[in-house]
Amino acid sequence: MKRMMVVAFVVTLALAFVFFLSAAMLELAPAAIDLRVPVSAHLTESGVSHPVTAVLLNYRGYDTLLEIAVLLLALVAILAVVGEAPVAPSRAAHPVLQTLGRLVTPLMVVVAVYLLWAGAFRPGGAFQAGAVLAAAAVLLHLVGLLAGWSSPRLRLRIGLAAGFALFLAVAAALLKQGSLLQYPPDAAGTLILLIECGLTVSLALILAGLFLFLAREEGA
Amino acid sequence: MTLAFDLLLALSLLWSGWRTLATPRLDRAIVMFITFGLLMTLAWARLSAPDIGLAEAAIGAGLTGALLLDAYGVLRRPRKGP
Amino acid sequence: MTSYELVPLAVLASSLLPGLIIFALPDGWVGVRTSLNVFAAIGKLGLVALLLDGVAAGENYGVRYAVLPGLELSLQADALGMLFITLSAVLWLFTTLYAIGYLEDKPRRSRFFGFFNLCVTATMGISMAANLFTFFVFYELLTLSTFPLVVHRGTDKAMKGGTIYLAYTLLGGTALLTGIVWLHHLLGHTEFAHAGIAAALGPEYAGQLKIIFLLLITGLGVKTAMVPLHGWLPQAMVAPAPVSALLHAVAVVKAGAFGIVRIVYEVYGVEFAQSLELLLPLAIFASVTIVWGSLRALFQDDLKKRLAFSTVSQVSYIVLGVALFGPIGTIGGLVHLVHQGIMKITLFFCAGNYAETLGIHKVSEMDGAGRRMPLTTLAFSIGALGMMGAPLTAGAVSKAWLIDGALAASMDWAVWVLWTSSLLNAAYFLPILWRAWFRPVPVAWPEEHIPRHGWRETAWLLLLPPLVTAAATLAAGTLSDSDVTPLAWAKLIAEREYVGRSVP
Amino acid sequence: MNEPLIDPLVWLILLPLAWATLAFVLGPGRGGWLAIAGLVAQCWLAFNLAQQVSAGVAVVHAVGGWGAPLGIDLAVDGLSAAMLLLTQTVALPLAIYARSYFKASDPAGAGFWPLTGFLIAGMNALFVSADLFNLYVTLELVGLAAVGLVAAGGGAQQVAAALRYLFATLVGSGAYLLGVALIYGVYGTVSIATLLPLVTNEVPRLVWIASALIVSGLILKTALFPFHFWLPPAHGGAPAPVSALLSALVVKASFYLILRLWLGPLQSVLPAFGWLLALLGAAAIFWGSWQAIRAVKLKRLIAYSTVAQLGYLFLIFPLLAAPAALQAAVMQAFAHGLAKAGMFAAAGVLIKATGQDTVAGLAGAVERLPVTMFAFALSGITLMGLPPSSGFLAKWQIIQAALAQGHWIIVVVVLAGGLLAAVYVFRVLRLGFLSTPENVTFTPVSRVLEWSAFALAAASVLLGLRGVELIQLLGART
Amino acid sequence: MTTGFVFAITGGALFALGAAGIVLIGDLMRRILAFNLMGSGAFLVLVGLAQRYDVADPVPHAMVLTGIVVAVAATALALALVRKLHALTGEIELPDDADE
Repeated sequence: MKRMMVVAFVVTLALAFVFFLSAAMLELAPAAIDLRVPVSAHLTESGVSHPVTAVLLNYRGYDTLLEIAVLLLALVAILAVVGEAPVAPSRAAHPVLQTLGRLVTPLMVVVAVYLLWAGAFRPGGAFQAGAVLAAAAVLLHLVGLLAGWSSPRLRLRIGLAAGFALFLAVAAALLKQGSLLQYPPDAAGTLILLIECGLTVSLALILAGLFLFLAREEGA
Repeated sequence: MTLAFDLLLALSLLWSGWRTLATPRLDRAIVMFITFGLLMTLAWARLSAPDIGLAEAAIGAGLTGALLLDAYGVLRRPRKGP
Repeated sequence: MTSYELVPLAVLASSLLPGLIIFALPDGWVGVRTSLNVFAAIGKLGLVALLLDGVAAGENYGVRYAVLPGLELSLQADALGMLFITLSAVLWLFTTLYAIGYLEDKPRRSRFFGFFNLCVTATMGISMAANLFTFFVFYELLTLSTFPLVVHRGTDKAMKGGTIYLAYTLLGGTALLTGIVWLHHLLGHTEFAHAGIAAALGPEYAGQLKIIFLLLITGLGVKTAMVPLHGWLPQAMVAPAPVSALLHAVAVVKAGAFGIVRIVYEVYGVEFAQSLELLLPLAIFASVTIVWGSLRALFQDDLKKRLAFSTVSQVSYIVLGVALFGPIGTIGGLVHLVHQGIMKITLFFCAGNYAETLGIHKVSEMDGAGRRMPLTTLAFSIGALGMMGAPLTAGAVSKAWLIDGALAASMDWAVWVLWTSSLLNAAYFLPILWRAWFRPVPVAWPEEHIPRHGWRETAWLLLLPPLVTAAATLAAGTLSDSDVTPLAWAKLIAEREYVGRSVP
Repeated sequence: MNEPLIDPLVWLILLPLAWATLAFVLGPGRGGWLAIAGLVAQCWLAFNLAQQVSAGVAVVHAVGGWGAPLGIDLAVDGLSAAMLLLTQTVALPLAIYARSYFKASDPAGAGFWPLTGFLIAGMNALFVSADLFNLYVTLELVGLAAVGLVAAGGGAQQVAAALRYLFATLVGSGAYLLGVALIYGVYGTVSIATLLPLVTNEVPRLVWIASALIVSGLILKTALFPFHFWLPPAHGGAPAPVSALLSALVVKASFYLILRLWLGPLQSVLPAFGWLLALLGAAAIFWGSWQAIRAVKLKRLIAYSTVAQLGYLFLIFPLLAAPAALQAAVMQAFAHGLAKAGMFAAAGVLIKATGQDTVAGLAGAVERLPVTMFAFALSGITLMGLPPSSGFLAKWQIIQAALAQGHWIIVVVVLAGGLLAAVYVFRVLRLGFLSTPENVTFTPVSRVLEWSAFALAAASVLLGLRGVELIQLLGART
Repeated sequence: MTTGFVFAITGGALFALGAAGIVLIGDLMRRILAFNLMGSGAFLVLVGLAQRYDVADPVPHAMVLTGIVVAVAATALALALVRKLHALTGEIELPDDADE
């Protein structure tokens, strides 16, 4: 009975919220500020021609820096939670699947590289590339070609942290330009590409890690 | 026309979201969630945000889905702890 | 920093620093701790003497420190403060000696003396506080640092006493704080000043001021142990004898009484308080306490409990004196602040001696104690007679002034209160003396800890302090007209408080 | 303006990120000294920054050199400088404490250093950020790091607590994010400085919804009654150094954000919620204290005391017209930060020594662990708000502000809260004073643990003598 | 009624749906799903409302990319915790927390 009351209450609340929210949205006037103007105005100095990438890694690069920190942090937290656990023997899947995996993986790597390179001037970039690579690793694990990871050894830890460390180092080094992450317009493109390469590797490792460090806990 | 498509997409988003929470079986729910992710990708495309679309497909639907399914695989077999 | 600022701080430091050091000392290091204690006490006495001299000469010792804009910790050595500070400093020396003897080879001595020193620091701060805020700071410090002493024995009984003590004092503290904050809000400051500061507010504030007065007096009345706020005092008697002696005969209860004096004279101003018709209720409040305390004392068999209720009654003499509008009553009250301290501490020392030497805790066990411990019993008798206000004792002096004050204020009923109390005092002290001196020695004492060595009926560190304070009781009674006595000083204060009124 | 390469504002964010990453690379349980060294530097930076601010130097840092609204601005005023100072000064002793608390190969300490690094970096970034979306990222950084710390190497109870905490903090930041999304929709910017002139007295209804979402998200993260359900298990269940960090600092971060928006861009909207928050604050004081008085476990007691103490922070919202109110809030944040860190640290020592986490198990503690119990008592004095502690100054300021505006009820709540605090503090102390029972044995504990707890507690009391500086810092116009 | 509005409103609804789910559902896996719905809702509002006149705005796009990564990080952590809890107790619901 009490349960029903609670449900009814929450649902009514939610519906009311949606109603008022929509009503308020529809009566909205145009925004006072339009950021598309400055975004495109400074695009040439930003070092990339794709506005989203420009925002992501230049105008609001600081957000991205902290975001990578969040990702790395999540991985650290997960490792701290699951603790030491034996690596799960990966279940060998049907040979057909395995061959499929063997075929698809290189393809995905190529896609990733393309996405990374494309990011500078059209949709794509480090995140998508990293995600694709991670997906490849996950796939390999699922078809039984890649074992779950045990708690990471030094080399893996370096790999996981490298992208973020690189990003951080560049950000700090750019302080001498006057402020954090202030790319000199001429070198901006190169630096951003450098950062993106680093990020792609680490993002791939971290995202794969989110999966593979948990996977190992299976059967433990 | 486009509006009609948008509305349809919106409704299917809501429906898949609702099913994700409401279907009794967890595995179905997770599949529903992955569907939801793919629909989101469409929505991003409609909002002319291909970057997000890519990310959603790869991370939102792909990786998260894989994580969920893997977890489901473990949780399915109830195990008493020490 | 000038010496005028340094000396008051030094007075605090002379017990604060030793206290903190002593906390760190292992229990075993008796020698270090003892010498530290004694030297600190003597040093403080020296500093106080310096201050006394200066203040008598009208010099201005004081220091201020702002903790918030408009909220200052402020110390100031004035005549009224010196009365209390001198009393505490002197009695502290003797109590320290007594405590050293009393606590020989008992556990947790470092902790005891550490908090003991903190208490004295708090007392010094209370007497030198130049505004209500500073007063409150040290008042709460006193509460906190006495708690560990009350529960020192670590028994469940001690715990109960300590908890009750806390409940009363913390509630009192809150009432006091409320009053102070309110007053600070109205006035923007709470500095003490002769003839008071509250009068500055217009008549439209009379109502608020009355409520504030009630809050302040309630807050202070707890430590003063005024009925009905006295419940903690008898319970707190579970503490070791030196604690009962210094803290519950002098420091704590006097802190309350002293605070009331400050409130009446230097916050409200006695004239203004009279015009608000606050003094009469206060006087009645005090009188009730006086009689009630004495009555309860009659029925206590536990010696320390009887003394405790006697304290309840006696401390309110001070309040009564303050509430009697007019300089004579004031002098009576102030002088009693000192005299009661000397006499009551004597009694507690003696009670402690009986307990330590012969294991006597009850009045009914006192038979023949006088034969076994003549010197202690002599001191006890002097103290007891003083309490009754017998001639030649300090008690006689203060009582005389109080009665004159009552008559001068044409409050004859107060005279009756005082006489009744005296009779009751006699009724609960004389039986003790009679038992001690004239009843035969029992076959065995409850439990005899300390054997007799020739004339030394007990450890000399236990014996010396009560004898000295007893002597002081007689001195204060006989030499009251000379100008080095508390009486002379009280007159000086009264002159300063009653600006432009003739003081006898 | 600072020589950019040594701009303290930036390094307060970069340093902890750097040592956190390094600690992770070094491996589980490693990096303690690294962290301590980093924190020493951060303390110096924070003091340096505070001096600049109170000297009236305007400290703004346009990341990427773009400047708002295109880029993200970092800005420091008296309020944020104070919070930075608090964070570094509390974190340093706790780091020293934690280094000897976690034995090598203690699973609970596995991720401690990197997580702590990210946590502190997140808070510093939050205190200086002037961009609503960037603030969302910092909130997530802080929240996830905190959850990780609670869960690390724990048993079922601890993991469950971490999950509760995780969902609370995720819903909180989710609500905040939606609010920010709406704000961006309405004004086209998330930069606080740019929003300031745009948010006028009559705003579209959407801004009201946004404000409501933001505030409710943040009070959920601050564990304001009745959203406190997640706090006692999380703070009570985590290892002592973690509990100390969370209770002392993390909850303050989201509170700071409410205050920041209240005084900043949403000042024309939020005051409408003033009395509601104060009401909840009062409820928190009574409910939290009551639960603390009834608690069986020592750390539960302390955690509930946090619920109560947070209540004071919210009493000030209807009073913000008077400057004393803001001063009271910051003073209370400092008082509770230092005192609660000290108290949890002390509790950690007691638990290590007695081998159990119950209030009843403390009999005789005063005799065996005098320093620790002294630390506990000093923290208690601050929590009770007895003079001359910083807690007293905080209460005094609240009361002054309340009286100045004639809100008697708040005065009553504050004073009553102090008494209730006395009940649960002395509930612990009086037990400590009992003589040790025969059957109880105390295992010896490292001096470092005892004294770092003591240092924090003592600081919370002594701060009461430095109130003037703090208020100058707050008053500094930049 | 532009595309932007449609998806902004859909986002609002999804947010409410997810929030209600987290509050009402005990099963931890479902809660994690609900949280993801909630997040996606917020993202849709962020982008949709910003381009309610159907002119793409890169700034919210970048923000959402950031948000998605944060969301997946949170989800992974949540899953790790749930799996740990399951490994320890065999439950996938929260035990009511007790102080004893």
